[in-house]
Amino acid sequence: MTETAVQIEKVRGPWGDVWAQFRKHKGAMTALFLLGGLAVFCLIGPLVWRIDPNFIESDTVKMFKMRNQGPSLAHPLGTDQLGRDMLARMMFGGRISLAVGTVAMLVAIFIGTTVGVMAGFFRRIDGLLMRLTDLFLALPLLPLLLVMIFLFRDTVAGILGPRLGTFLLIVMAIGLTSWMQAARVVRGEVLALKEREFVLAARSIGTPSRRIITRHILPNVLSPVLVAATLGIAAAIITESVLSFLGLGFPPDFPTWGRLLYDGIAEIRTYPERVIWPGLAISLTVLSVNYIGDGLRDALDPRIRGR
Amino acid sequence: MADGGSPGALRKPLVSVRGLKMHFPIYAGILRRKVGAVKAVDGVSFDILEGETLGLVGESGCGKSTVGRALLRLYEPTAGQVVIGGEDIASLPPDALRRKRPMMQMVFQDPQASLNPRMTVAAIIGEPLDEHTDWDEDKKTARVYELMDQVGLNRRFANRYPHEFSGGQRQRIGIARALALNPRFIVCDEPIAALDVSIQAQVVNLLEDLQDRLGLTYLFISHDLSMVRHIADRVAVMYLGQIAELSPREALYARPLHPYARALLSAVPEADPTLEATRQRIILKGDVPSPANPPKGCNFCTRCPQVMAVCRDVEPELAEVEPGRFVACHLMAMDTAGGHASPGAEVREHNQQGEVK
Amino acid sequence: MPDGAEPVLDVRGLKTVFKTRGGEIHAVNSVSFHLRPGEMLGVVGESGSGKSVTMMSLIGLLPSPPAEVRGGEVLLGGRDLLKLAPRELQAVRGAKVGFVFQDPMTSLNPVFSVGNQIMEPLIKHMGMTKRQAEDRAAELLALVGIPDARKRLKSYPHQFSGGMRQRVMIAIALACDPDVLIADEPTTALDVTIQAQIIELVKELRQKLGMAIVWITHDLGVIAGIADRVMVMYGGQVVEQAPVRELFANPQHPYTRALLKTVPSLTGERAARLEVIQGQPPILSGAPVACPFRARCAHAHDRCEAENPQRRAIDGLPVGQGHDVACHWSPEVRHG
Amino acid sequence: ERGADGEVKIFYYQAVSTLNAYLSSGTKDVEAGSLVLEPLAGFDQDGQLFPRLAQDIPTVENGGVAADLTSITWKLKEGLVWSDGTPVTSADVKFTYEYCTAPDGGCAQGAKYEGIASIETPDDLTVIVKFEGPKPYPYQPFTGGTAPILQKAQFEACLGAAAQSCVEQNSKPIGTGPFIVTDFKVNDVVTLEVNPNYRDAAKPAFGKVTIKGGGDALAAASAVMETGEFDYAWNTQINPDQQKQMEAGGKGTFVNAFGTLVERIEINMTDPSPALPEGERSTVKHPHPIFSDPNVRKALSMAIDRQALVDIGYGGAGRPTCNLVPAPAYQASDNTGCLTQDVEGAKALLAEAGWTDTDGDGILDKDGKKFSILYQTSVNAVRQDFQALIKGWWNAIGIEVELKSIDASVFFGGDAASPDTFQKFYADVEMYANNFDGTDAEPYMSQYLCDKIPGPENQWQGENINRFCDPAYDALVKELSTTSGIEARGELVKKLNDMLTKDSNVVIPLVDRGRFSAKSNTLDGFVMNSWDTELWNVQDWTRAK
Amino acid sequence: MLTFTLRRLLTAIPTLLLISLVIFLLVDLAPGSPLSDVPLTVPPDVRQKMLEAMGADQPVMVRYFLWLKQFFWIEPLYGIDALLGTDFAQGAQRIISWQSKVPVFQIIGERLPQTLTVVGTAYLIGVLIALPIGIYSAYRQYSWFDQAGTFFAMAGFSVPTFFTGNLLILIFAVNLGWFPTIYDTNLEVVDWASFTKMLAQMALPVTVLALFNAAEISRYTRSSVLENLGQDYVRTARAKGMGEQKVVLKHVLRNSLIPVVTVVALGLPTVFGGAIVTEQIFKINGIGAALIGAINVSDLPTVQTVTFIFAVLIVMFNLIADILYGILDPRIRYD
Ligand SMILES: Nc1ncnc2c1ncn2[C@@H]1O[C@H](COP(=O)(O)OP(=O)(O)OP(=O)(O)O)[C@@H](O)[C@H]1O
Ligand SMILES: Nc1ncnc2c1ncn2[C@@H]1O[C@H](COP(=O)(O)OP(=O)(O)OP(=O)(O)O)[C@@H](O)[C@H]1O
Ligand SMILES: [Mg+2]
Ligand SMILES: [Mg+2]
Repeated sequence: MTETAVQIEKVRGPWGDVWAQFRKHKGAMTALFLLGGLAVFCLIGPLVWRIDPNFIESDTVKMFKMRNQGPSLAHPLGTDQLGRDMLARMMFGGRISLAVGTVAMLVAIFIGTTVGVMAGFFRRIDGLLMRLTDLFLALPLLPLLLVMIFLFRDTVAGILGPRLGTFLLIVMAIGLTSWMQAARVVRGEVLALKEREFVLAARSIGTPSRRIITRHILPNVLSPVLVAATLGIAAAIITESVLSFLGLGFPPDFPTWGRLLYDGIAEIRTYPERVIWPGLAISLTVLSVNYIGDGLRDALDPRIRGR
Repeated sequence: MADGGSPGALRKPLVSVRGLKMHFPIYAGILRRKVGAVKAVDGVSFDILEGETLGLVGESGCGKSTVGRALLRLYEPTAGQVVIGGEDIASLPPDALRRKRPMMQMVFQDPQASLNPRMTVAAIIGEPLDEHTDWDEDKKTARVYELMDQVGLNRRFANRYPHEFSGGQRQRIGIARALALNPRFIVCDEPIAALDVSIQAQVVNLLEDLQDRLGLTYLFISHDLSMVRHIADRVAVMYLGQIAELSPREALYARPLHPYARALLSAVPEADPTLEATRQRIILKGDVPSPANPPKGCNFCTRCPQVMAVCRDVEPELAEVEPGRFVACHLMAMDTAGGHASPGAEVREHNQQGEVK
Repeated sequence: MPDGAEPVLDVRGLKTVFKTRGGEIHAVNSVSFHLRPGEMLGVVGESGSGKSVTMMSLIGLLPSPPAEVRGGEVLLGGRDLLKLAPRELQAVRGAKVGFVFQDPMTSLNPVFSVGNQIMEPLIKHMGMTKRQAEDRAAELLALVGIPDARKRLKSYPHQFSGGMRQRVMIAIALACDPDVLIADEPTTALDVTIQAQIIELVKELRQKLGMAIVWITHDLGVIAGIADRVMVMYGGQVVEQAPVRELFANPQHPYTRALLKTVPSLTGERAARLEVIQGQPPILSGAPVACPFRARCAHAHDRCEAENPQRRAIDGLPVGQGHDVACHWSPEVRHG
Repeated sequence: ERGADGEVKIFYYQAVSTLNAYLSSGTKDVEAGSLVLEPLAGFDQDGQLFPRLAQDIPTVENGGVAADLTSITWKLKEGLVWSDGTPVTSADVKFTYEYCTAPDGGCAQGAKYEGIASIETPDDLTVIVKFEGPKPYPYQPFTGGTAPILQKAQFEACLGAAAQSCVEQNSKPIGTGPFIVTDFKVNDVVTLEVNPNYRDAAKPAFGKVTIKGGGDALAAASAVMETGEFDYAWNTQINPDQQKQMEAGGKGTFVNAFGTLVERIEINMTDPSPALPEGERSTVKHPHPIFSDPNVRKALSMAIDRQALVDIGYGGAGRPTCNLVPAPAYQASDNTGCLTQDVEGAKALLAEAGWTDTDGDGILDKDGKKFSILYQTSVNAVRQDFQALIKGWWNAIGIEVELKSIDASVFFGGDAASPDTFQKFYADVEMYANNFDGTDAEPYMSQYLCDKIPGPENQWQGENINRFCDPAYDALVKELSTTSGIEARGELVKKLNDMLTKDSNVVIPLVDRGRFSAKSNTLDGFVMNSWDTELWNVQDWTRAK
Repeated sequence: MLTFTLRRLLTAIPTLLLISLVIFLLVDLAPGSPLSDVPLTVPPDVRQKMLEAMGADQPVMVRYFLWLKQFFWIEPLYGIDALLGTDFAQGAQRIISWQSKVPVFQIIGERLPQTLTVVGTAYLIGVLIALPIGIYSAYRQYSWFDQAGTFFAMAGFSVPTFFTGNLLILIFAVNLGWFPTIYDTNLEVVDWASFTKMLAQMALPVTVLALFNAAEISRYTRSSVLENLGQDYVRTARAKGMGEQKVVLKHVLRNSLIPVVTVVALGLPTVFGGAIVTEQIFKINGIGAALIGAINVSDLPTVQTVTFIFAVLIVMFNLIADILYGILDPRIRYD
């Protein structure tokens, strides 16, 4: 063609609009910075603050001097009942909590979206999948988590090592028990989308179902999925802390915010700051993630964005 | 119905529909058993000649879109034949149907809704190419540009998203997509209904140009009777899932035969105060019956100003009452059979027609 | 329609802007018109030309923010509606001015019975008891031609067809015998046969009740059938205004002319090609300094770029009374 | 004066689920039940038997125990009546034996009635227990809070399989104790009031008892020590810092008494390696590759600072110990060698044993094998702290330690299908606490016999957890089973104890854990007892004036 | 509507049966043993006998079918007997807790009042504060009130209840001594004094739970009201001259409540289920505490029965939510 060289102008794309709208949401932006800060704190922090979070002075006399210290220059957040540095533990714990939140959310979103899309798109399996969703909704979470951890721990730990194994297991367990909400939302959305004319248009072109799903359905359920995702992160972080609260979480020498909080509650009378730090970290994370979700919801809704 | 193509005997029909029925089942009761059906289309037959535009008009909900969709087998028809280019679409296996798709395409009512908001214009127009050709990127891009030129879209817009366009432009994108695979037959399902008056004309002109250039055949669905008069060669008037009248354009607009067609035409306002001041409308009473539960006999008998006893009992056949004009009405049967219908009916008919003229 | 009678509604220089993040949108610019008792004013113009915003500004129905009425007067029976306190305005809405909206499907509250919704303004403005209001509501439903009215009071909107819902909307608007009825595209969403029913109904009611009506539409055909006078809007301004026959016979503004040509006729000569109005509708950001139609106008010249034309009478009558137009070009045609 | 002091409120954070000690041996249930049901004899705060329903304690000297040790004769007090007014007879005692030994009854105290040939009741007040062979310690049946006497009339219909569904009987047993049950909400709260037929007309001073359950040790301690909502809270095991803080409040005191409960590390003498086929892990087929050397085990013990453990984990509720049997005095060895930590000594021992750090990674190795071990225990805050501390000390002598904590219900559940039970011991070392019932250590010491090693052939049901097997030890246990006389038996127990701890270090005792409860300052007459139920003298409690 | 309900009930039966089987298998597969709290002093052979007496050594399916029969046949018979004084059950074996040897339904009966009063009150209060906050936030979108309400709701979500609960106990119960720390289940409200006592012991847990519930429901309310404020019929109501109060509190609210009511209905099973964590913290021996206690000691009959009842409640309230939707919204009539 003669004019193929026509310069194709770069457009902002829909993400540009989303970002522009998102930036206007003050709460969400603050939250984004906060979360970014927390992430930097956990990811980069340990490179700067090089104290082993599990280091215990083996000389007992020294160890006793180091126990239960308040904030000081050497230990800005103090030390715990075994003289371990709280700042290092907070950073290390944050890594795991954030990772658990993110990965568990991904698992939940993946399952939820798959089930939701399948149920919404294929009428024939809709009833079955929705009953499955009901089933999971009606199942008691705690025994389910227990069973999963029991059944698979050794196998997984055998393959991946105890830490990664536990991580994977917990993440899967949380993910597998929290996808139902996303599935319902996505299904509802897909049911509506399926009736939209552009899906009909694709069908009239002869696009097969699987490509209709990937090309037309999935990108359009993105916004509810993203919002579900942010809420999922928050929920997963809290679930992990509840698991720790019930003693089901990570190995005891493996600090996570949830576990630090749980351990701190036992000491709430004597050393309240032990509860405050992890409690604050969890709440701040969940709060910012929620706010970001709120901002995303607004930013992704074209009706709101248009205004 | 008899062979539908008498006026264009020279041209052979490209699309030939026989006894098309589209019933949507209704489930109810504790066991969700089928208790009935929405008879959205209930036995429709017509031909569309090569290069012709057939207009399809009627009230909202009378089954126009359903006909269009069943024609392209976007719905699985309950019964009937849809022969397009010599093959019965209604019974084609999926693979063959997919291969057949390039020759028949559709333009949709709502340009906003029929374009995926998350795809660029180039991707939307190129989608049929992705599905049906194994061309490389360059070739596809070239074709996309060619199509954009054809429908009068600036090539610069290739990377933009639908929401950045006006309604008319969006409809052009939809038309370009329909043209991508060089179809011979396009179903236009109310392509202008959602557009502003000043833009409607642009789109209609475009469609006409393309027809002239590419020899396309259209089924043009619309409830805008003036526009149909402008674009269609022949017009089918639908009422409650059935064709009431199918006539050449001029004949229909000059002298509608079916009472419903008459009422419909009389209801269209004309942009002329003098005419409007004197015109006598036939105001239909009552609402359209539910297609799930159509009346016995003639579908129109509940609202027909000239209803007779026989209408409530016997369903009229669509019959050729004048050369090229097909009407499904007992009044016509009387006209042709008995020479003259009952005087009362005849007189009234004349009165009203006289006033319309 | 008595020509010299005092207008019931007199709008002067109405200005409405929307404050958006992209800047201000001047949706209505110095719109003036008036309405005499029993008169029916048709308003046409393409989508986005400010027809709805104008009418909603009159009785403060626009959400604020983002809308803001910047200036002008809306005199109803001598009172300026723009200066009224919210409570006083509420007493005007529904009582003195009735409003019928475009979309009958969404304009009624789905969870209240139709009767309840008709009775509301009766109880509020007329101080009726429930019983009285119910009787009156049944009367109103019968008036707008819904059979078996008393029984249907208990029905919910979704149990009515589109045409019937629009009749209910009209009944609500008429409930308190308003002086002015504003109908904003009341038939656009309806079928031609139903549209015909509604138009007949409104004509009949006007005869019976004698209120003044503003009828907004895109459809020139509808205007031709029912209006006494027509106001053409474009880009937030009134570009032409004339008695209905005069307008169709002798359109002045290039936009009006183009508009009349785009519509194919049902009975007349079938044109080979439809006329089109090229170009895009104007973007209404910033106060207008030029003619809004200039970009699409075949007759545009330098002056159109420099100066926003004022409405001028072309038949000797004062502006607003007879035929007036806001265009720099039309007089030349006439005289040249 | 009976009932004059009003209500006493008791808190058992593990709530009471039944009052029939034979159906649940949970301490809380036994202790709550002891307010109503009584045995023939109980233990006082020194571990001495004293008569409750019996007139006195039968001995060989007073002829109550046959000279050949094959029978014991109990005499009931005269005029004893149940709370419903009917007399207590020897038939009730005999019935109790039948109740607990009936097939399908699921009696939790079955062990107490083992080895009984028959029970004879020559008259209403005399009970003769005949054993299958000589019993050097004939006081197991019918003594202590775990073996109370049931009323035949009430429980007759509850023999065998019916025992489980006798809801009314199990929750409102008729007894001889100072109180009777008026209301019982399962796992929640028990309300009791004075037994009008209690044998001492002046007692109890309290007219009403409420035993509330739910929550945790911290809440329990707080309810007595801080808010004063309760008079007494059982097992308020909280960390030392909080102990101090709460005591400073001045509302109550912590009371403790040491018994036989010892927190210890058990060393696996067999190989738990996951590389072994299932069914051979942790079985005697494969001796442990590292721990077969006694010096290595000793080094592990030497590296531990037991006082530090107590200071961090238990405070007043524990004391360091080197013994498996720390009490009563007559059978406790004077073994204190482990009490001082000796890190250097431990290092030297390991070096001697051939463990050196050849590759400089800080971890010892020998023959290319790293000194790396898995250390498991149940989920429990104190145990996790211990794990962390001990891991630190062991790291310091060059041992790599991996920690694992298992939910208590799994760890102690004994489910043969689970890999995580302490019996399966799929780890190199594990930590838990154990004790024995009453004062006699014989059954306890016989847990370490060769034939009690758990393994697949006995569904992992043995009690010899660390798979220790020494013929000399077995012989000594056999000797104990035929020796009578407190002193002589005590000496044998000490020897056995030393064989397991000091000599071979297969068991590394850490902390002697006492009973630790909280008592309000307004409660008088409370005497802590670690040998029987803590409520053993509730009839003597009074409100402080 | 009736056929819809019936049909849903019919489909619920196989679903529930499947759920019961899955729960049973899960609970059974779960690690742990009913003997874990039996002291180590009890020797293995005795333990084995205890297991046999409970019937815990039977194969899973045998136990499942026994449970099914007990749950669906025997327990209802006992229920009828208790009501009418008949004797249909004839002493058949009920579902008995392994831990306490008491019929599980008796335990549930004892626990329900606590759970209902505390969690139910909290839910009610939560809803009552959530509605006005949600409505006003939406009405004054982006005002400071809205921002504060949003923050409050977000914070309510974000702070785990075991954190706030413990903090409140420390401050108000331990340090200030205003409220008891242990919930007294024996307390009966008979006079003013016992009533204030009741209020005092309910204050903290109700606060924690109510805030949590209010956070969630106020968000739903807000978005629902926002959605409806933009609808055409609101404009119609204003055009009729209705006052703002009437517009919002009648027209908008009624529509907005439809989704909110269903959310509230769906949340109701938790009222019965109790808030496990909150009950733990405030030592309320309700159903939640019973469940967690039973899980801890692997008391299978209790866990199975209680969780299954939850499942039934969830399925039932799902149905109720749907029916409510139909009743509130005249447009939706199933059938
Ligand atoms: N998927 C479907 N399931 C059930 N009924 C349907 C379905 N699609 C259409 N109908 C019904 O079939 C009838 C005809 O619908 P159709 O959309 O063909 O009408 P139409 O003439 O195109 O109307 P409009 O002018 O409003 O587009 C209507 O009553 C409609 O409710
Ligand atoms: N809420 C709003 N925010 C910003 N701009 C608005 C808003 N509402 C209307 N406008 C602008 O005001 C102008 C006039 O709109 P209006 O609704 O009056 O047009 P109209 O003539 O009624 O069109 P239609 O025929 O489509 O109803 C348009 O340009 C529109 O973009
Ligand atoms: Mg259609
Ligand atoms: Mg408008």
